[in-house]
Amino acid sequence: MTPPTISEQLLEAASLLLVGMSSVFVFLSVLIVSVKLITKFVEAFPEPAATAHVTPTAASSSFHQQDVITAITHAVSAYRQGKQPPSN
Amino acid sequence: MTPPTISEQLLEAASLLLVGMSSVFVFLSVLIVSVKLITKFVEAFPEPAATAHVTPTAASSSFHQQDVITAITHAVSAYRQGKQPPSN
Amino acid sequence: MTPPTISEQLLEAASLLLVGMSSVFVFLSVLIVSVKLITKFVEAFPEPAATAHVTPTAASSSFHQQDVITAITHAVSAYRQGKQPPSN
Amino acid sequence: MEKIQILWQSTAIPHFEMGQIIMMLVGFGLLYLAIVKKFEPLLLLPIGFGALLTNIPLAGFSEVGGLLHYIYYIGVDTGIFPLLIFMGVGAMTDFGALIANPKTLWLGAAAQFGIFATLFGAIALNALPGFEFTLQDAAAIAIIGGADGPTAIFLASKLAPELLGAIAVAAYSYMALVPIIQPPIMKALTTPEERQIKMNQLRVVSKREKIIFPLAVLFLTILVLPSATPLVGMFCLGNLMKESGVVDRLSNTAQNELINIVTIFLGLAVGSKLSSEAFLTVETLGILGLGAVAFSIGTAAGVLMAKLLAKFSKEPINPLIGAAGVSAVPMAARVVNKVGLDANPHNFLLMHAMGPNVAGVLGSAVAAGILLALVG
Amino acid sequence: MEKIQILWQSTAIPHFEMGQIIMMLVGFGLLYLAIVKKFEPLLLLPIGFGALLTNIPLAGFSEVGGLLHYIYYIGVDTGIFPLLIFMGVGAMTDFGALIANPKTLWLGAAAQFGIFATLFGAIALNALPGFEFTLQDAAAIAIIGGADGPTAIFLASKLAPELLGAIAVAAYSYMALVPIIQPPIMKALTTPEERQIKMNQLRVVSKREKIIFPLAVLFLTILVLPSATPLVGMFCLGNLMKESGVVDRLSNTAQNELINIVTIFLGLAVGSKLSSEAFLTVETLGILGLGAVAFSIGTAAGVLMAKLLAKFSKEPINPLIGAAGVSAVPMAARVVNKVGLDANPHNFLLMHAMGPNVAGVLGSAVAAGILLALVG
Amino acid sequence: MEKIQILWQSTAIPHFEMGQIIMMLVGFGLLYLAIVKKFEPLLLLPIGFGALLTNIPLAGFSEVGGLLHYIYYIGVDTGIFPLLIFMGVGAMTDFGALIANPKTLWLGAAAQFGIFATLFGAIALNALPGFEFTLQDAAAIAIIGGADGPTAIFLASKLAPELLGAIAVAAYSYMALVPIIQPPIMKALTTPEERQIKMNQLRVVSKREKIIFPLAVLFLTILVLPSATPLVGMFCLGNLMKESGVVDRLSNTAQNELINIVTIFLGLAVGSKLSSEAFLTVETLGILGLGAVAFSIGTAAGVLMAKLLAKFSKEPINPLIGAAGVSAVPMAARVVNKVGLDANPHNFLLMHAMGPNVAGVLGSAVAAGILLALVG
Ligand code: NA
Ligand code: NA
Ligand code: NA
Repeated sequence: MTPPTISEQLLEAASLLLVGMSSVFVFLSVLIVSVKLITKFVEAFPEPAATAHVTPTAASSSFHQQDVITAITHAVSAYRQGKQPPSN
Repeated sequence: MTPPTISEQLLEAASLLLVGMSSVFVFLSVLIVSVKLITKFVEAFPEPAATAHVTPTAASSSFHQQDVITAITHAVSAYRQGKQPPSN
Repeated sequence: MTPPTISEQLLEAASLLLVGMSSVFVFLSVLIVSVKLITKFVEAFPEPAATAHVTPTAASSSFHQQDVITAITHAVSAYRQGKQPPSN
Repeated sequence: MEKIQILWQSTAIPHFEMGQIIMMLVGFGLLYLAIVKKFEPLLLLPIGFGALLTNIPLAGFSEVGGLLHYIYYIGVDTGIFPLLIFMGVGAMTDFGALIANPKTLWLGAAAQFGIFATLFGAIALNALPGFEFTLQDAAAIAIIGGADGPTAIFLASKLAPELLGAIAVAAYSYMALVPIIQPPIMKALTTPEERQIKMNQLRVVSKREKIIFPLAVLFLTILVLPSATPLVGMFCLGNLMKESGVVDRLSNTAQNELINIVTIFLGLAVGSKLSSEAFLTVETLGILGLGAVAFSIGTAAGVLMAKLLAKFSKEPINPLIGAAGVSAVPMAARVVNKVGLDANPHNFLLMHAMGPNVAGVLGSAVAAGILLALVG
Repeated sequence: MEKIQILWQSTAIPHFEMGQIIMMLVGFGLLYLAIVKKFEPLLLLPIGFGALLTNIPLAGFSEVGGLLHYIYYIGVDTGIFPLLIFMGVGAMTDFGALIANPKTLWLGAAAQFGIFATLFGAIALNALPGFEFTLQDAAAIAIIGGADGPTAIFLASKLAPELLGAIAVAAYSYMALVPIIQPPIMKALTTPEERQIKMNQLRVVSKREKIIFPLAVLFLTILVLPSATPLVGMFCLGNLMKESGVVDRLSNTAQNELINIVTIFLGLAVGSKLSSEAFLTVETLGILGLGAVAFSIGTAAGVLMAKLLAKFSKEPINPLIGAAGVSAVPMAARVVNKVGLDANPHNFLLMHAMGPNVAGVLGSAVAAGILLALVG
Repeated sequence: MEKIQILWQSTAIPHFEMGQIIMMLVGFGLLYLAIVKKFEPLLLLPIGFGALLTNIPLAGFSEVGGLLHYIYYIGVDTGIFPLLIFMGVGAMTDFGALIANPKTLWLGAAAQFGIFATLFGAIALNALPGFEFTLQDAAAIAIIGGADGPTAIFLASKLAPELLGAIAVAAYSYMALVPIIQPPIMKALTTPEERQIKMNQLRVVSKREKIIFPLAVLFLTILVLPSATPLVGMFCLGNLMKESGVVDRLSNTAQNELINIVTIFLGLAVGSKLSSEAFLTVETLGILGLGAVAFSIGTAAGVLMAKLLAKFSKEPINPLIGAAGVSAVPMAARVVNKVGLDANPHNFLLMHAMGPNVAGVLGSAVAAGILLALVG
């Protein structure tokens, strides 16, 4: 296989220039359309304001255990309540 | 070697169930006893309240050099004291 | 090859002791001279007080984008200014 | 023209296979669960993303030289990532509630019945056409009942790597579903009176007890169950770093930056096993079904054991806390707390449930060691 | 005496080659640029240091068993390090400005003309004696015009590893020189009136749009450009972790500790490719020259595209923001802001320039994918 | 019955060898020193834990496929971990006191006599039966006298990997014992009057001096001691990152998360070399004895050198500061301060001791380079 001549190479580079820039423009143009569709979609289906807050504490259960602190607070208050005459 | 029949496999699984659960219980039961022994041991030999505080600064000698700050403070005060007439 | 006798080894160790300590001293002595030269050099060419502050924001361009916040501040103020009658 | 042909052939469109499309939908589904439903997002988000990446035609993420290939072989095939996560989890775990009330270890033991019963169930499934689980497969599936992600991934990577993706997905999904799976079982097995039982305040546990505890666990594991020492050992190392108080900078790094870095990689690596050949099989359905069964049986066993314990105990025991024995730390304990509050709005069970909860972690690591020793 | 002879032979002095000395000066030069001139110090400081280390006679940093050898083969040869950096950059990137004004994607597209024109220029250089760039080499050099460090390193490691050092140095140097290279071009192509154009306030973008955006980018890339999915995929993973809001601890680690660790290693590894054989060639001069050309053409193309867009747009567009399309985030956007302020001290363009700026990152990742697909 | 037999055989009990039990006791001993006595806990805790893990029968932590095996071969065999730690230590080190008083470099030089004298002593031990130290072994043992952990581990991994465990344990143990070993020697070699000498306030060192200093050290090392450049180079990289002030995020990561992660792994890897075959030998006794000797000789040489310097110096020099030349940063400097305060409660020597202290780090890195060049 003989190495490509310089003019063959330049032709190749020119075609890469053409095809490459076209592809970039096509890709990002499609992305523009997509972004507009996303915006419309998001406006069409507004977020049900409540649901997002239902299970946030469920997140990352195996990771943090800060409830222990909450629990201690509760436990202490429960303990104190236990000493008082039950009001219910 | 012929593959085990389904009933052979089930027998195997049943024996695993038996042996496995027994082992888990034995293991964690021994751990219960161990925890109780640890508690008794710790109560029997109460911590000598002082020792823990003797060498805390020795920790991690090759890691932090914040004493430099302490040292500067000391150095400055030493410098000032050096300018005053020695009182000792 | 016969293993070296203990006296050969000791001779070797002694020569290492001599050569090693000499090298350490030579090295660190040259470093002392270097430090003194650095100090003289730094004193001879005092830092042009201003230059250091010319391009600090150029640092690490591809990493943080906190300007966005600055930008929002500016944008908001620009927006407000745009609502006021232009004073210039 | 030829360039455009090459360009067309270099798009994914002419190369897509149906299986890859379905697996990408699975990946999107996991992302949905993670982001919208907040199901264990720390793992399910990278797993879902890894599932997307690994199924892209031509991209070769999971082939030799691909990013996910490297991550999987460096971190999961060697077992390093799940063990490092376990070290970090150890550094986050407080055994105080368990040391104060060591009997709760029995609850953590009972809940492992979910594992071994599921092993039996998986073998029983072989009677159906399409299922051919080996004993190794069955053990790897059964560990889903342990409700502990790193343990499941570690065991699956040793016993049944081809099932790893499905097992990990099932394990984390069901852990996220604990608030839905457990309460009906807990309520079915207890009376309203039992659920209202108030337990005594736990005593304060000394620092020295907390330091000796992980060493005692390790010592026992070394003696009788060396096959469990990778899991238990790294867990105890993390816990010892935390409790000893002398290496706080190491402990903090283990439970923050190190576990975060490893979590990203582990998630991606697990996701890379979600290929259509491995996942789109009837066996995956079996795994998903068995996982739900395992969680349910484990929960039931924990509650029943708690009722049994309550019979013989001088101190009051609320049987609900047995459900926390499946681990799924700390979600199962939270569920116990919630169901308890439903019965009596002044009865906070969270601290009492933390004992069986962390006992469940030890219990399933021990069970994993037993399975490794017997069928590994 | 013999010991002293050994000692003398074990100093570097009798072993120094001229090329090593020159490369050490290059290394010192990079350190000077990083520390005194504050040119992209996060990368140029470790790169410069790596250049010093790799050129030490007898020390063998980049030979089998040497530190830099390991770092290079683990992290750069595999592509892992640039991809992890890209993930971190994704976790730092806010696409709000781009989503609010999606037309700016065309500016990011136009600026990629710098890449493809430079590819042509590199091949044209072959007409000169001493230059023998293959198409792969030319593509790797051209990506400098993308003004994006990790993308350049990733593509160079795949297409022309022997040019990696020079390409990375050129890419980061010119990114630091953006405030010097761009303004004259921007001023030459615009009238003072154009530079004073005020743009409308950008609308607020919702959280859900920001979450869906990276998934849409990934989806599109998967469909039509799978060869770009390593770069785009990891970038979108980082961005999704940030915007989803459910894995903040992972997102924080990705954009802090993880990217920092990888940056140190990546810099050293790139520096280890600055050997005299690879760097002290006429080709390096070509690369440096082509890099400057690439930046200039990209800037000009961005500005011209902005002028064209302004013609057809109902809303006012300041053509300066087109210059930000080369990426070099966020420096190019800052330069736009500064040039805009010079024309009108009340015209803050930074937010408007962020749109084309982050579009440029996507644009050059897409361009890299196209080059990989066509010449890789 | 057969299952129980398998189960029994899968416990560690029937497989324990005496050597393993003893090494586990050694591991517990190290944990005790780390946790209760607070002896260098950052290293001795993971080392002790690694010693426990590696000696568990059947667990195979240090066999092919085991966790500690991977960690050792990735991080210690390659030298990567000690070098990364050294980079982090460099990023923590302030050379201000040394630059203000460069003569203290001679104190750091003198203290290295502990290293070379110990090398001689190790060879002399060969006269006793049971000792057969090669010159490589002797050099690796002698470096304990450098009182610098990463340097000792790096050199031992290159010259005598089979002694690595004992050498690292000795090095860190004696570093922790510095407050006990040094004071008697310091008092024996000085008069009360000498110990009361007050030294002049150190001048303020400029930022530029601190930036140029690590580069000068590196330059000198490159020229005359390339074999020391891995250690010195990474140290200087860390220090340059700190002092340059332009890469604070990298410097912070190097001295925090990165060094913490590597410390955990390095400790475990070192512990994995504490097997009974390698440790339970008469040679270990020799190493422990020689280590104590090395520290003592180094301390004495430092103090004597300081007395000599004081003779020729116009400014007053308190000979105690020579003891800090062994490094063991910053504990040795603290010990100097304490002994000085005992003599004169108004004499704070800490800042003055920091000069020889950090000089000792450079000195032992240089000594390590010399040993690598001459016997490596
Ligand atoms: Na469990
Ligand atoms: Na770009
Ligand atoms: Na030293």
